[in-house]
Amino acid sequence: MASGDQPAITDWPIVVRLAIERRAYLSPQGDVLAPLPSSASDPKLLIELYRGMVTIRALDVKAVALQRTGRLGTYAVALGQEAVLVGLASAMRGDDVLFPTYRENGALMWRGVTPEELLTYWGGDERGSDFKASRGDFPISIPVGSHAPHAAGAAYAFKLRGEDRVAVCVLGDGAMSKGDVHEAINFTAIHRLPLVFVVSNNRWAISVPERLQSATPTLAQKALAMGVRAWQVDGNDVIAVRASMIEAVARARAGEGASCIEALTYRLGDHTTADDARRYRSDEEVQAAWKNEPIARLRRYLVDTGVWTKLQEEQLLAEVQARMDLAAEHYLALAPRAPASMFGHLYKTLPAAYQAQRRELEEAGGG
Amino acid sequence: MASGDQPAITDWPIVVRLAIERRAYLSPQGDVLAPLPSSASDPKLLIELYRGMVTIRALDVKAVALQRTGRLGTYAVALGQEAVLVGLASAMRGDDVLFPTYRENGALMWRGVTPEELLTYWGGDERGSDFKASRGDFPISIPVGSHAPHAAGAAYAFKLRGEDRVAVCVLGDGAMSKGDVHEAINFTAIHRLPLVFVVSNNRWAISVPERLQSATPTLAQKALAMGVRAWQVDGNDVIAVRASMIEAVARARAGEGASCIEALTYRLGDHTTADDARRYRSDEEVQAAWKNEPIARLRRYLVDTGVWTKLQEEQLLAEVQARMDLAAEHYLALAPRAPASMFGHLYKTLPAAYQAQRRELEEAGGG
Amino acid sequence: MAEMTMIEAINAALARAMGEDASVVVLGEDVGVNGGVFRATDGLQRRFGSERVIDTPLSEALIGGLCVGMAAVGLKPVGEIQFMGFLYPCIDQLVNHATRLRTRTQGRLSCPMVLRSPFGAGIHAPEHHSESTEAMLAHIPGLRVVIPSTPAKAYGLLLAAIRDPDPVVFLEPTRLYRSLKEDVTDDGRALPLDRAFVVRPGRDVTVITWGAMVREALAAARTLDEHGISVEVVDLATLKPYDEETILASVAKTGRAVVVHEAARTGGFGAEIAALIAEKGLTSLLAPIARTTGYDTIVPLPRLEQHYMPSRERIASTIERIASFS
Amino acid sequence: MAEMTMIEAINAALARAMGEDASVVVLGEDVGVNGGVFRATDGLQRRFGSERVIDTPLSEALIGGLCVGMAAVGLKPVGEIQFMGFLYPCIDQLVNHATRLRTRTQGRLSCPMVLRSPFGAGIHAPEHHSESTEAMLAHIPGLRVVIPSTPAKAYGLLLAAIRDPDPVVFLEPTRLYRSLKEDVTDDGRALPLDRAFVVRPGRDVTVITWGAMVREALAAARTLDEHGISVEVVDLATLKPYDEETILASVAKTGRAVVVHEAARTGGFGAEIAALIAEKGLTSLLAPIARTTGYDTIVPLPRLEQHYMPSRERIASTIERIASFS
Ligand SMILES: Cc1ncc(C[n+]2csc(CCOP(=O)(O)OP(=O)(O)O)c2C)c(N)n1
Ligand SMILES: Cc1ncc(C[n+]2csc(CCOP(=O)(O)OP(=O)(O)O)c2C)c(N)n1
Ligand SMILES: [Mg+2]
Ligand SMILES: [Mg+2]
Repeated sequence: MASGDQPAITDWPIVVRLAIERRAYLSPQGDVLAPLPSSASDPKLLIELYRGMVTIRALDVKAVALQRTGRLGTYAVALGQEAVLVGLASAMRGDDVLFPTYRENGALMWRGVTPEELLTYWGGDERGSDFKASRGDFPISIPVGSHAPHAAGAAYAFKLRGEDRVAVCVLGDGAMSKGDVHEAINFTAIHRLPLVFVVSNNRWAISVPERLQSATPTLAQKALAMGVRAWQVDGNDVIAVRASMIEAVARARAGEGASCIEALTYRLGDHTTADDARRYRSDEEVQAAWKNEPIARLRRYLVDTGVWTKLQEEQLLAEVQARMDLAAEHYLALAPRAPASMFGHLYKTLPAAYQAQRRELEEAGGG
Repeated sequence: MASGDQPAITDWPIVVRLAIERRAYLSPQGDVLAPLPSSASDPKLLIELYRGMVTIRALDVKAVALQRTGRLGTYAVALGQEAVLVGLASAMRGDDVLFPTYRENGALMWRGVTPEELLTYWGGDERGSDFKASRGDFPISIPVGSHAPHAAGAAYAFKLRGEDRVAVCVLGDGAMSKGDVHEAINFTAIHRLPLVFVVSNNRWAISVPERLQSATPTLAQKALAMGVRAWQVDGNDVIAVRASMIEAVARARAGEGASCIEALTYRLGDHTTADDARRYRSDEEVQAAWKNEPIARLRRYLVDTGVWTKLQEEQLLAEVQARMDLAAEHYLALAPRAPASMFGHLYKTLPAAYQAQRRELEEAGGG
Repeated sequence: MAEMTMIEAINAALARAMGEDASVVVLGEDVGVNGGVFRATDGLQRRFGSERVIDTPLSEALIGGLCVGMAAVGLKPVGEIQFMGFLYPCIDQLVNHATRLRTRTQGRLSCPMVLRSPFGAGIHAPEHHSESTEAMLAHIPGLRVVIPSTPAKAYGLLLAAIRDPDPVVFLEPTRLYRSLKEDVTDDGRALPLDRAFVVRPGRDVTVITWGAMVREALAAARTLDEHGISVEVVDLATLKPYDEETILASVAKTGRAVVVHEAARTGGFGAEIAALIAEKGLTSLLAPIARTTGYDTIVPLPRLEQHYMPSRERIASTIERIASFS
Repeated sequence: MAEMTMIEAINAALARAMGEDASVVVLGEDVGVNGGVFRATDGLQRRFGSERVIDTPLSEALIGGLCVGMAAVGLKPVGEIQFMGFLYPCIDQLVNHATRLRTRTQGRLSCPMVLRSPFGAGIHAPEHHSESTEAMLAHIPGLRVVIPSTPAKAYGLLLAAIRDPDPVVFLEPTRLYRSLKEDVTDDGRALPLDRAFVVRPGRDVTVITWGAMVREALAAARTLDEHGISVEVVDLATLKPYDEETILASVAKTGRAVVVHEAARTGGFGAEIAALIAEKGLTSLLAPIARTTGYDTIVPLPRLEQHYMPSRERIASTIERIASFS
């Protein structure tokens, strides 16, 4: 309904027209739908993207295994959404700043955050967010949407200081219902900030389906109506996501303002390890969505174009598996911290008022 | 800029198209631009609308006079926006519910709230919001935009209970930047609630001009993009506002969902009596806007069509002046309340914990 | 009568309230088919329909504001905020509208709403899922803030909250949801609001606490019994408005008071209780009023959260110190 | 040195901070051409440009969140919330991000931001323009909450707040903006944060207060002098983290304490001060700790607001009662 929900009378002058387009290059079967963009012409690069997606899936598998055996906290897999993560991260420059949610582990990993760090974070240890690489990236934001104003603030600073850096803010379909997100998009449009919003529309916000989240056929239109360039992209087509991101990032970097890319994808897994999606959605729906998933799609294309072999595939799987095994090993070997470390970064310098509390904690055996 | 800020490439399939139209019947000179709607065919009714607008202006004049002489608190005139108030209020049914801001005194007055009550409220006395008529209407909401979710909640209740009542929520151009407003519009769209949003776009939010409030050529498009029917109307043309409201209210009442009417108007006065608009906008701008103001416009039309005479005009002015003098007299004669009345409606029954505080206040001479 | 966990008791109270009053509606994120992330609303949508059990969009400010609008026109909304860490966008609605509508209109409109939220640490959850900022809410005039400590209290207090004619925030200690069972009679009988409960009588020291800390305080009291210290435990249950008399009567008897809460110390609600005693019960005091609380830090991620929350040992050692003060 | 009102002192501190550090930016509603509705930012946009003095859209949650993002990448944002009644949508950003960024990233990112807001009653303003809910903020771990009581304190404390490496909420008592003048030297010298000021020495009773109530307490103290009661007045100035020592030292001397604030009593920050004394200063106490505060009601509209705020008379009569307690 809704989007067509416009006045029937059309004799009145029209003062604004808006439209949302949808972009895609590869079909779910890996067939080429439109001439590939130049950013996808190098098979080596495509293999890198493929490797990135496979690595993310391996991280997720390892994390869930650890969680299921009581050695990791609640974890959110990105199963089915790997193309969004790799597509967006691969278009960013090192000194750009990513504003991730709990579902963007994979994007952080592409940017140099180690699986060890990610496991440490999800294992319930703040040290995991003290990224040793990509130190400017924001830590994972849990309160949905609340990081959108941060991205706007950072982008404002970049513009003010004449830096050609870009902020990239990832939002879920659920996040698009948050007021702070709208406030941030509006501000971004007013100041034409160097910012790219990526809406990773995986059709579900825990158990709430898109139709209860929004009355509209797209989410991109909400950003567009705020004055931000916006379009949809097949979020399971890494070539399409990356091409859109390259365009949006370039535009932002050139001072031409923000974009909002709605990447249509699907959450193939549970919301998190604490969720049981069978309570609220059908197996058929999930099975159907598996047909569109991004990794098989790119693999088909790579195999079809003769740049990827079964052997390479096996090697890659073994390699990422080994990497994740090692990460888990490192993670599990991490020495615990003193409880009093909870005071360590409360303020730059711990005020006198709280030094006594720290001592109290130390004395309570928390030294 | 912005709205045209769409991707240049147009080979991709378009999945949504949106458009905003603008409606108007009377030119600033009172000339007919389009065949008048049936809701404007009865001259008696047009005279009622005219009278309503003149009454609002008289209330404002009286209130400012009281404020300037230290007998009223801060007050917000609706100078120049009377057509929005009368247009929207005149299309509502008694048992519909209005959700007003500080600028909708005039709309409340049309619905039966007395000038005495309004002065009492602005005089700093809660009794002014205990409307004796239109008892279902919400009191004036000061925190900008925060009443939008209330309207959505009330409209939800009407729909749930199968009542054919309509909620009408008035918002400023500034309010359209608030996140809670967007959350409310989104919910309204999802549930197709019986609600009409009226955006009274007077081009300023205190000193902040529209261009710093939004990057877009219309505000209506933001509601439209959420899935709510939306259009612009000349907010200084009471016939147009009323016709749009009648359509929107009828639609809501028939279960066809919400609308958002952006009424283009101008705040001819200061933001409130505490403001000095000369600090931030030019005289020329204000003078130019005076040419579009709604009262002279309708008067010209009424005079041109021979249904309004100078004598009638003089009588009306004398009459509303007398009414406001009387209201001021009543207001100034209102007996003060006991300070302890501040505990009177804190809870339905004052908990034991606070009875002692009430006694304390009574003993402190606040009996 | 049936043995229930707290989450079952809450579910039973909600079902009871919806069954007996058609104006009761439940709204929040994932409260429908999913029955809430903790299952507090399990089965309600099936039984009462999706119009009365509403899956809202992901918009907390909206949830608060919808409740105000619904309540003002005659519904009795029970909103759910998925975790207390996501409740803050609602505070605007609580302070500026829910609690003021009656005063603002001099009784013409009112706001009989309940906002439920799980709160507190101890379930090894991610950041923001371990908040206990009840003191921020208990400062808001016109509000009621209620915190159950057992399944039966959850049942009776929630019913009372829903039937109350004014806005109530109902905070449910997450770590108690499934970790203790109790016989609960689903007979629609509410417990009184604004009343504290003496859950353990004692002679030497009064412990005032609420929520998940009641169990910890009781455990500490049992240990101290063996050391010859007799501890009275008061479950405050309703923080706003709170029951001064029960607290003062207990302290008048014991002469010693310890306040325990999980929230950060500075400006926590324990300060209010201590201030009450220091004002109205000072002359009966034989020892300083101690507070055993969470630290003034960010609640740590799960690895260290058990060091943040007051443990039975910390509580016991504070009680011992106060008991032996002379 | 020049005589300044508090609003002029704030303006001078902002100008000074912007002049000496190009990373300081000011943002909020109407802070630009209009210079803020109280003129705190008057002239700043003309002097420093509209890129550093930003008129934001009407979006308080955004203002809070923009500050976090700006601060994390190296700016020093000073956000203005037009009135404290409109600050609530920012609380989410304060609790969930501003105060946590340093801990969350173990010092990798930090959040040197200031959020200014006028607060308090007494200017006959409409509803929501008379809030004083500082206690809600002073409960938030990781935050600083600062409240000046005179023009010179406003100048020195605001400079300190802007230079502080962590988030600070700076609350300005609206009724003091223009109602008192003081010599202020615009020399860029900051006052210490985390410190209370003994603004009047005395022997018999300690009054701990802050903001607009400092002046009222001083007036009450002068009156009581004539009755032979010597009152020491402590201006808390920084509520979080607050200066325990100055309070305890004063109470150790006088043995009697009265806490005064304009905010509602229950859960007000006065409770924290009373709790501190009841815990760490109890043995020196000769009388109950009294609180003279606003009532636990909605702040009334202007007609009755003077009955809501603690008056000199109410303060004096409480002090008298405590002074004569035996
Ligand atoms: C403000 C807020 N409210 C509620 C939650 C609890 N919660 C966590 S994830 C989630 C759904 C988010 O959906 P979406 O934005 O679509 O992202 P997805 O999880 O699908 O990636 C909810 C409700 C939260 N983290 N933050
Ligand atoms: C949430 C909130 N923030 C700030 C204010 C202070 N304020 C009062 S009116 C106003 C401007 C409102 O502009 P608009 O929505 O366009 O309505 P108008 O006053 O023009 O009718 C502001 C900022 C407020 N009342 N509420
Ligand atoms: Mg989603
Ligand atoms: Mg306006």
